[in-house]
Amino acid sequence: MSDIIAQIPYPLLVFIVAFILLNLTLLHVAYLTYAERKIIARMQQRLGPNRVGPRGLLQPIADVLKLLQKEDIIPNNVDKSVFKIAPLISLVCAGTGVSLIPLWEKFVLSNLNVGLLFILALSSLSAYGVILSGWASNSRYALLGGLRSSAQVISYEIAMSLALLSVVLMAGSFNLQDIVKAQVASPFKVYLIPQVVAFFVFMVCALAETNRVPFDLPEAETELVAGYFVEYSGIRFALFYLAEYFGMVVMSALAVTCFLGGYAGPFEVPGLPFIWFLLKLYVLLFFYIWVRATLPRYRYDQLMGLGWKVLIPLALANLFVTAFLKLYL
Amino acid sequence: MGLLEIAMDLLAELREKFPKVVLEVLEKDALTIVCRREGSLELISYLKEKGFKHLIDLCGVDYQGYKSEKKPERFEVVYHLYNLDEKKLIRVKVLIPENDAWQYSVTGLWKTANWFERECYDMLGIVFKGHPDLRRLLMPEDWEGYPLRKDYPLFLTEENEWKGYKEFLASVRGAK
Amino acid sequence: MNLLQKILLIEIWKGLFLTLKKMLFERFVTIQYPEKDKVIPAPGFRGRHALVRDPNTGDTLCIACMRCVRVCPSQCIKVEYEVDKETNKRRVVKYEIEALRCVYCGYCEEVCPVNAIVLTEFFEYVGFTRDEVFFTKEKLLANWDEFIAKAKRPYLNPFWKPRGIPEKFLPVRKRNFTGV
Amino acid sequence: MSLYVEVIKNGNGKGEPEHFTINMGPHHPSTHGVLRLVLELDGETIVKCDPRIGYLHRGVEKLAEHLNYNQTIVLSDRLDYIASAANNIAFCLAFEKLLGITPPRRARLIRTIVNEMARISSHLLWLATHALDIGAMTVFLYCFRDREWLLSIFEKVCGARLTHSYVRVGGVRLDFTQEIIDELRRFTEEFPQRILDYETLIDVNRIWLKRTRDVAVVDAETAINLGLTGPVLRGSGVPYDVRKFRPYDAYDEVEFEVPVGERGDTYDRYKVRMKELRQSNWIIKQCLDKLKEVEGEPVLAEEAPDLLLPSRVREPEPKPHPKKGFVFTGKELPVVPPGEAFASIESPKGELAVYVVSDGGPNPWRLRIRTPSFVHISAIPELAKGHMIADLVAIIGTLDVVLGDCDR
Repeated sequence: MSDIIAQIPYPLLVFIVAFILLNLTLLHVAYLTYAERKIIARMQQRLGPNRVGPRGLLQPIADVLKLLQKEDIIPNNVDKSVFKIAPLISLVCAGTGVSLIPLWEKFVLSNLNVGLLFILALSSLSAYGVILSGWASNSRYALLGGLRSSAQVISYEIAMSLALLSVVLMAGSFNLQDIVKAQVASPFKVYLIPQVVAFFVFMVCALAETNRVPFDLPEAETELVAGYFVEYSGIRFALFYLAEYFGMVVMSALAVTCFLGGYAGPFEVPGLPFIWFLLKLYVLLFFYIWVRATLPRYRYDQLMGLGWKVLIPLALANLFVTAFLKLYL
Repeated sequence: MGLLEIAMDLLAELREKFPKVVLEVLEKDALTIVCRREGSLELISYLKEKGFKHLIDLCGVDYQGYKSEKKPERFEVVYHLYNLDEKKLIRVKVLIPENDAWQYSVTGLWKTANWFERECYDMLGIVFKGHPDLRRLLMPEDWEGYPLRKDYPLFLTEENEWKGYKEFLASVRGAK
Repeated sequence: MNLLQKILLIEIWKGLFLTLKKMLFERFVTIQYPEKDKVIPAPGFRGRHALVRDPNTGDTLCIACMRCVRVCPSQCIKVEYEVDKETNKRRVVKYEIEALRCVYCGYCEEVCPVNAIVLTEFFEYVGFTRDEVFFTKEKLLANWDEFIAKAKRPYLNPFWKPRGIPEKFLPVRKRNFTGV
Repeated sequence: MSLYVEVIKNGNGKGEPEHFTINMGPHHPSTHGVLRLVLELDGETIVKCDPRIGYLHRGVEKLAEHLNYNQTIVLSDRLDYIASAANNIAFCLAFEKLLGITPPRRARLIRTIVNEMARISSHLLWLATHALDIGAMTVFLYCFRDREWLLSIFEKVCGARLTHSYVRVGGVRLDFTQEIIDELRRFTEEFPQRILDYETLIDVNRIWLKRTRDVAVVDAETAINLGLTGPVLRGSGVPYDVRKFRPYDAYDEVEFEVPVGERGDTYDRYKVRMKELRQSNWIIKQCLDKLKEVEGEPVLAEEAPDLLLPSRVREPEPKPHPKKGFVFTGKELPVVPPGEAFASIESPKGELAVYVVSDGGPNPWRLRIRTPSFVHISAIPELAKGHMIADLVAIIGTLDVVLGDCDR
């Protein structure tokens, strides 16, 4: 096996791995929408989608096909070039992060030394897509949605970085692979236990970063109709949705890597190298959906207040404590 | 005990204070005071001071062609006031002549009267003097006529239809 | 709420566990309509109109008294009749209901002295054109045939003989009525 | 280039940014129908709010002048279509006052039950949409689950789920059967447990509290001045409830409390309505017990008018033979005396008042309907000032408006 792999030229290998990864993630994203609808339905004592395929399993595919066929409406007064490119920015920035996540000890597409920073940078960049789409739509609801989103991303980015910084302090590296290895070597095996505060802060910020309930203000359906993508339709609309779910997957994967011990598990499962990683990922994704089914939505200013007055001080304090312990223990 | 006896004090007071305003006091399903337009605002604000704080309703009635009783004027504006402490209901009817259809606005006393008066203006064409923002409320702003007047037909003929609807029809036909 | 409860997000966890409980242990309440589950409306549900077919003559029971026409708030019933010269009785020529105008108040069946018109419990009817839901006399009679084939016999619509209304208020035919 | 660039560039010439006008509605997901609000915003804060109504105006008051008294009840269904039984009762009370008849006790008890059922179903819909507006979407489904049960009881009672036309002048149309009574009893047994479901999700939830506490605070004096009634007024601490102040139907023989709030904010109004749900449940229970006492009594008054009062306007063509018509035996057709009557009830949304003027003819001369939603919408500008858009959604929710009720 390894002989064959060794014979493949390196660029091709990267391409193959990237292709596998992309398809895997896309599949996950597609079925994440299905899982979300089904799980929320069961929580609300409904049946959920069950028309397309057995138990509605083909629903995501039907959705994608429908959205692909739809007319791509570009309203008259929009800034056309920006309007067209905005969803792509969102999607690419949200999706690229996957390439840095170590899915397995031997499976990571690009093992960057500053992997964590790169993911953070990408997730901040994806806000550009949102802001630009809000601006370019030339609609008031969209503009408000874009404004809300920019404010939200800026304030939550800080708390998230601070939370991750304590992990970096403990591991001593920005490399995600190294973080996982450091975790396995640490006394608790996972950073969740020593860094529970950071984990909490990270999860809340991740909800906010990916515009999920209770922080889904940019697209708050009952207030701004659909927020920044109110003017979009067809496949461009779908791209925004994909970006949101990609964001969820990347954020959860990051949480798994940084706090839950990544691909390491209590025992090795032969033949299924990704199983522990995926299992942890699914638990976190379920959490996202679960929260969505339960909680109401924050108001714009309350959200800002929560970010600046609660989460950032909390993350900072946690960082200091971690640094202190690191120095003197 | 009849309504009149219960409200004896109040009525006596009103008769004394507003001898020229109060025309008639009736005992119907509620105590009813029929009064003249001039001075009606003072009467109502006096009633409000006496505790009738809750303006349940304000509406206009068109009596054109009313057969069973001779009505002195065509329009009436009817106020239903309620005293929350003493649990008393009072009805004040203000007579409004046909060719000079206006009444004093009570928006200064009750904010809720704002929309009631706008609706009354919209439906019956009674102008409320002193109203801060007297526009049509339910009908389109360029509607002609006052729908709740008795001489307004239930079905409009085609040529009398609302201008906006005609324009809409024209635009639809033009698009085809 | 004390400080500890606040820090530990007790009330949020309670809410989360409620939804989890619903997901894991409770059955869904929605139904798979129309493939698996059929909705059976309650007796007296005011659905599609029908004219009762007289089992003896095969024609409608209607005697063209025009009461339903007069009581209908939305004026959706139109009846034409002719008077038989010999017996001096009326015979219905045309009985039309415009179902798109109907508000399903059920006044017509309540007011009908011979229980000729009925709003059946059948509610799943649609049409691609307006004509399909414009009921003429023949269609109304056909509606009745379609409905009564599945209904329990004898069929007695609650509005034909309203419960709790003293019998002396009702016309003779309604008073002695036990169903068709 | 963009519209906003111009706004930012120009401002209003004084260096102050120009306000941002946004059109909320008439097809906005959280305006509960076709309410249109023209908002002037400073950032996200509302500077000015101008509600525009009339998109659902059907001219009920004009139509009623051309229909007879019993037929107008059908119109009343379409006012507040969430709780149409309550509207029926308001109309019938006014007409009964005019005609001078009292329905029998059984009919009054049934009406009370139906009114409270309408209240529960309306409050459940209010809670569902209010929670959904604030983002808690599971509450929405749970409320609908229970409302569905209530509607199916309504279906058994009168054969319709929303537009009941159940109440008649002088009583009700159909008596309750034992099956309905049993079903209702089961509902009342189980319903308090269901309320706990909703409360677990939102009652003490910090996000819910943040979104509702101190939003749209109205003190008692202002609330009366704004004409607010019903739970909105009671949330401000005024115990005004028509059921207690001017009892109608069987409300003078049942026990219940009138819950009031303290601060007059959105949360208090929420609390008041939640308590009212329990009170209504209790009232239904009491009435069901009392129904046993009047077993077998008629549900329509002796002198109640037939559905067919002679109608001048709608004489059908060709004219029916006058002598061959089927006149009800043993009952004289009552004549509506000329005069006027005013009746008001505590509808789920507030005080629903009907003022009817008769000229002795078969149709009302004038039928004025004072609907709670109309007044509540007129209060939105006052309540929304200085709040944010997100709060406006909560305010519309807390006022519990139905546009059919508002526009008539």
